Amino acid sequence: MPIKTVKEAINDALVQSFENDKNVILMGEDIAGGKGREQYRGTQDAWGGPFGVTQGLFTKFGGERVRDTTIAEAGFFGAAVGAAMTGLRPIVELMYVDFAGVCFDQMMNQAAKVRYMFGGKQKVPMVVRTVVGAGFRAGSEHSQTLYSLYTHIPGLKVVAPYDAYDAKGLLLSSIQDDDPVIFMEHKRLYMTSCEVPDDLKPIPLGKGKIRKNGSDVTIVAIQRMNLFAEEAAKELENNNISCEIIDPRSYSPLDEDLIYTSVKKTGRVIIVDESNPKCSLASEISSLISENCFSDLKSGVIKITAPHTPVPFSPPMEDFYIPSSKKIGNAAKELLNA
Amino acid sequence: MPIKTVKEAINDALVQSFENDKNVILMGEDIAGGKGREQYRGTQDAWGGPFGVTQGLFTKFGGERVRDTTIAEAGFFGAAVGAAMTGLRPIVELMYVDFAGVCFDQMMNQAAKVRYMFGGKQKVPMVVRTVVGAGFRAGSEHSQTLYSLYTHIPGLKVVAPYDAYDAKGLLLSSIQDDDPVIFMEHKRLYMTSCEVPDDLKPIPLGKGKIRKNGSDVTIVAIQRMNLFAEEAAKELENNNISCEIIDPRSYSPLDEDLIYTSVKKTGRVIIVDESNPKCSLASEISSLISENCFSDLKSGVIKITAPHTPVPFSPPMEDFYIPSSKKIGNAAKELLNA
Amino acid sequence: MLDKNKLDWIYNKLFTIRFFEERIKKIAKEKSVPGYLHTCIGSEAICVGVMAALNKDDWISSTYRNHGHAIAKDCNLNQITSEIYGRSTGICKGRGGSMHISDFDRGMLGSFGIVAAGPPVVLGAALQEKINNGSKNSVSFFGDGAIHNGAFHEAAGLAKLWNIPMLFVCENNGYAEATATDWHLNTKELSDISKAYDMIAYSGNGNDVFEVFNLTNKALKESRNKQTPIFLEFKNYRFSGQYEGDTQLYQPEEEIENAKKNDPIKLAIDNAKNHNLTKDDIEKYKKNALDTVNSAFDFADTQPWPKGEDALEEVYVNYPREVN
Amino acid sequence: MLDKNKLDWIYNKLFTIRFFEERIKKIAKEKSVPGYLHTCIGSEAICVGVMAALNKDDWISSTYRNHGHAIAKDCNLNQITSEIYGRSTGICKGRGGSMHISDFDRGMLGSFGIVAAGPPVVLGAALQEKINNGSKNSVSFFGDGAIHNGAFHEAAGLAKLWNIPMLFVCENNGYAEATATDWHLNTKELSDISKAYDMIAYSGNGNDVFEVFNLTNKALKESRNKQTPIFLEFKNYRFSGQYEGDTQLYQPEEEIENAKKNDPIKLAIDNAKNHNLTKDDIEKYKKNALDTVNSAFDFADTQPWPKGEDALEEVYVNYPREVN
Ligand SMILES: Cc1ncc(C[n+]2csc(CCOP(=O)(O)OP(=O)(O)O)c2C)c(N)n1
Ligand SMILES: Cc1ncc(C[n+]2csc(CCOP(=O)(O)OP(=O)(O)O)c2C)c(N)n1
Ligand SMILES: [Mg+2]
Ligand SMILES: [Mg+2]
Repeated sequence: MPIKTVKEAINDALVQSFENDKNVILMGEDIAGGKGREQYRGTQDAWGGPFGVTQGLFTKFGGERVRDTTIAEAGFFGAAVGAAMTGLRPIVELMYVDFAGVCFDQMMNQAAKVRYMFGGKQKVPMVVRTVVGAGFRAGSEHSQTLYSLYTHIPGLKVVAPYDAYDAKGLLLSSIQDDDPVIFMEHKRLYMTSCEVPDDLKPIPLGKGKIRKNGSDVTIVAIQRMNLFAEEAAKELENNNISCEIIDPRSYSPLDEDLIYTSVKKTGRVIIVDESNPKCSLASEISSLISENCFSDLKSGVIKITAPHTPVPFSPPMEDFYIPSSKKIGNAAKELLNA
Repeated sequence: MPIKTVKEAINDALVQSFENDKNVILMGEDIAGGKGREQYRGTQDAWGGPFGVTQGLFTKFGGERVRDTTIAEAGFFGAAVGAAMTGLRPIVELMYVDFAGVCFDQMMNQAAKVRYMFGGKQKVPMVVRTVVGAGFRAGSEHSQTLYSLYTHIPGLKVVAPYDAYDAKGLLLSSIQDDDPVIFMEHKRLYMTSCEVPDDLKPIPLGKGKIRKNGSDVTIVAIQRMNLFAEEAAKELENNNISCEIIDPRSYSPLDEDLIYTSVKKTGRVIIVDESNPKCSLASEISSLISENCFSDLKSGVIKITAPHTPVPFSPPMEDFYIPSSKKIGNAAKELLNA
Repeated sequence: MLDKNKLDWIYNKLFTIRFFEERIKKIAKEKSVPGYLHTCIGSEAICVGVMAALNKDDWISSTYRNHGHAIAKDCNLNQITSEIYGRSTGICKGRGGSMHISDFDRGMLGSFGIVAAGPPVVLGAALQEKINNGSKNSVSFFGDGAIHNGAFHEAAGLAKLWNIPMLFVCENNGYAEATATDWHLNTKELSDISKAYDMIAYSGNGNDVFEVFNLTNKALKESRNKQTPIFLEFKNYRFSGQYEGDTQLYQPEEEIENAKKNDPIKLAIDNAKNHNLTKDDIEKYKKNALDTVNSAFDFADTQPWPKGEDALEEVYVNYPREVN
Repeated sequence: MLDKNKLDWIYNKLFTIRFFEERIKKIAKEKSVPGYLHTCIGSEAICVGVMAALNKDDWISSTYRNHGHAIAKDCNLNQITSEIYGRSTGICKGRGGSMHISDFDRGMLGSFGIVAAGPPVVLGAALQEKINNGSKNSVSFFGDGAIHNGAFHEAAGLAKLWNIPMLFVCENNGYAEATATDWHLNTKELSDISKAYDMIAYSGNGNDVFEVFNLTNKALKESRNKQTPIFLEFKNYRFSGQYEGDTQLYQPEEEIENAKKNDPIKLAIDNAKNHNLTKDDIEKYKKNALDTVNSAFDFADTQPWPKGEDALEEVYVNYPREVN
């Protein structure tokens, strides 16, 4: 089976979606790149976004469907809402999720609400592809995750794949979905790879995945945190602690049953989220477990998150900011001594 | 002692702050009103915002300090950040918190982060006054609470008073505070009243309040939900259930100790939040209790929130949407039978 | 000369909107409907004139001040009224209310409560038409106050850059809430705002339904021929307050009196003879409109309330209900 | 004729910025610094020319492309370099990095990573000066790409409406990332954007430090006298890529070659004789600048890393640390 990076897997899913449905279009800043210099050899597809994820699409599908924009996110996010209502399946790229604030109204009040508040006649089949995450030494305004801002809003769906397999399968689904989906890609995962079948079927939104079976403690890991959860789990085997790792993959809707089943088994839970702690996904999942699995719990649900600070630039501080396998391991050990 | 409505108490706090500190200014849409028609008798202070809360300030303090704006929230919120850094104490009015999305970047990436990411030399002593809440038949785009959007962001403080006493005391503090504060006023509370001493001292941010002592169950109530908590508590007395009601008043920072002390005593918790459930304040507080008070808990922490839907317009649906004293009462009864 | 059907339609709509809003204002005073009401007395000619130039299935966006647009876009008046009353047979099933009256089946993309939320959405619809070689026109309605908002500017810039045929229709009614337009404008003419985008712009008398109609027609053709957006400003006067309950003290009496001379309904009646319409015709239109309005309110009055749990419907497409 | 001190300052700064950026580019190639780097080769004359017209404590905002602004605003070069290296003695204590180099004590309100975040913030500083009858000037730097963003428009509109003296300084360097300005502009001239606000606007050659200086001086005076904002466009060329690592394939070689003829450093050297500066003077400036740059990098190299927990400092004013 072919090995693909997350970046390639996403590009594949885009190409496949463009081929299967002529209503799929893509808008964003320099998602092609080289605009105004197309005449210059080889530059009509010069960028593919800052990470090159969309490279090649312009050449394959042309400028009607692969549209470079100006730095006007409120403009083209709103346009995606209107285009989606009237028949297209627009994908818009929010270059970094840190820019969410310049076009949050379009998602919160239009994309998410038009169907509901106008009586159910419209649908808004659009996807926001955006890049999240720390660990790139990109500073306070290019490193946030902000999962919970979107998850809080009814009418939006929120998806965040960990590996290339899920990235492709979930993106295919997101583009086919009839509701607005926020699809979050972690910049530190782009170059990670795994086997991805060419004929991979869309993976339904709202279904989590057990990444590792175990019996002593459930680790619910948000996106990149699966990496550290796996590291910790391996290490904890030496202590005879068996971890079950759950990757919810989608946060709205959330696969609550998968989590509850695991908690029933282990009675101990650690949730790992790279986000700031307050009102985070970690908070949300913890509160659900507390309300729905209390009698199964042997101890309180532990949240491991970033601190309540912006993302610092300097490597030692940023490394401190990001949850680590060590923190997970220590928490698990403490839970099992308790 | 004089009886004041929340609306009057806020106006008092504003007047007092304007008098005590000439650096305090106010910006917003029609916070004075009548601009361009000042020559017309009696209209120079025609509105005071849509709820009349700031009425009179323009007449008292003049147009340099009480500035009507255009519908350009990103513009004047950014201006507040710059004015705050350079010596003023601007208050900006976000007419309804539902408009948060058009100026979220200014709060999330500038107001909240400049101090941290530029090395700690700046401070941003600004206050955002905004109106939240359902129950006004104001529909999906004028009824949200959105507490958790701001609470999630490090660098911001979030305050939401319930009664007139707290409204005045907390607003005085917020204006004196050297950090950016989101001050949330509930539209359904404006006309409620209580005793407010004229010489009320600023109430420190981050200190919650026990609204009622009790021993069986702790109800943590967010802003207007204190009303329903009190109603439920009264009703529950008939069932010999004694409720302790805690109003955190400030959500960032949060008075965790006050909550934990109560949970230690009662072992049972209901959190009532008018917001949508996912990644809400209710989730946050529940997760903190789970992590910090597990051994004190007799059952899982219950969240009573709005459903995961936009706010509907029609009275029966909106009433269904808003948590009720009945839901609180039922939950408490269930907890105590368990 | 306009054909008789068109004239009938135009006059019927003008009176229907005016009578509807007058009735709503009365009801608002009696406080017998829930929520906010933003009526549009003084805007009838803009609503009707623009819509007269559009096809039934063309795309528009409106705002919280949408009754006139919805009526002119041929939305069902019974359903509109039922919505304002919060009943389950409302045009948005009672979930929207007065601020969000909208019917997608009539080409209404939405009535947005957020100022300047509409222009980007209409840009998207127009983009879709362009990509699919569609034939529907796309028109965004917004107020004079909205031109200061970033979302308007971003939509205008992209529309020009992408050569998207669409109309930005600005209703300059003299006020944004309690703020007079002559105070909030930075330029001599409101339409100068379009110079930032080198966008074609026209201004017209928003009180004259025929001028509005002709200018819109012309702009639609030019926009399509040149594949470019066009900015239209229609000047009129907001006789209504910002919302029902607004004291309107800031609107000088002389100003209102002056504006009354150009009341769009009055002008349309004055103009009737130019279109070979008699006094009788006008009386017929009025009676017709009043009947329609009356029966809409009678209808709404008898309609059932939604159930509380109906609030859970249609948040998403592919699962019917959110449980809580 | 400019006095010698000013001339010394201008030439020293020009060379310092150029040499600093060249050194950074080299280091970036060796991948020995963390994170993103946006260098400003080609912008030196704008940075230095504008700042030469400002007082030390005047307010400015910059962007992620801030090295030149920071150097010209007399920020400490050792601390700048240390920041880029992520060290604890950095100008932002290592918390900012290259994109956020900024020193409030030198009047830098901030280097913002969000396009067009700066103009509203500078508007606020200028408003404060106006309210307090202060004397500091307020200048916002941004790129050609930023003029499409709503935040710019909202700031421009409010500045005009409120009669706020400030400068909107747009560096038109031909590109917004990989997108050429001649593609993304809707108007013939970039400065036409200011027509939406009836704002005074001037364009100048951004490669000629003296033209930049004179135009800025003139604009500052006029802005203050008329109590109005002014839009300044300076045209130059972005020799650097969007960021270090950018292939720049979309920048045609002929275009780069052509632009080199107007390289701001070359132009400044050519102009030297008009200011009675000799070849020796130039060599002295160069040496001076190179020494300053070298010692800054030497300094940074030896600086201590912050501790991980230092990340917890200074989120808020009134409590020092957030616990987690
Ligand atoms: C982003 C945003 N800011 C503020 C408001 C509050 N608001 C509602 S209507 C209005 C005035 C709009 O004036 P105009 O655009 O002239 O439209 P008109 O009401 O005159 O039709 C304002 C400020 C809003 N709805 N959205
Ligand atoms: C709101 C926002 N959208 C997108 C970006 C990504 N971005 C960073 S720089 C840039 C181009 C800016 O071009 P220009 O304004 O011309 O400045 P220059 O880099 O040429 O100095 C873009 C799109 C951003 N930082 N902020
Ligand atoms: Mg208006
Ligand atoms: Mg540029």
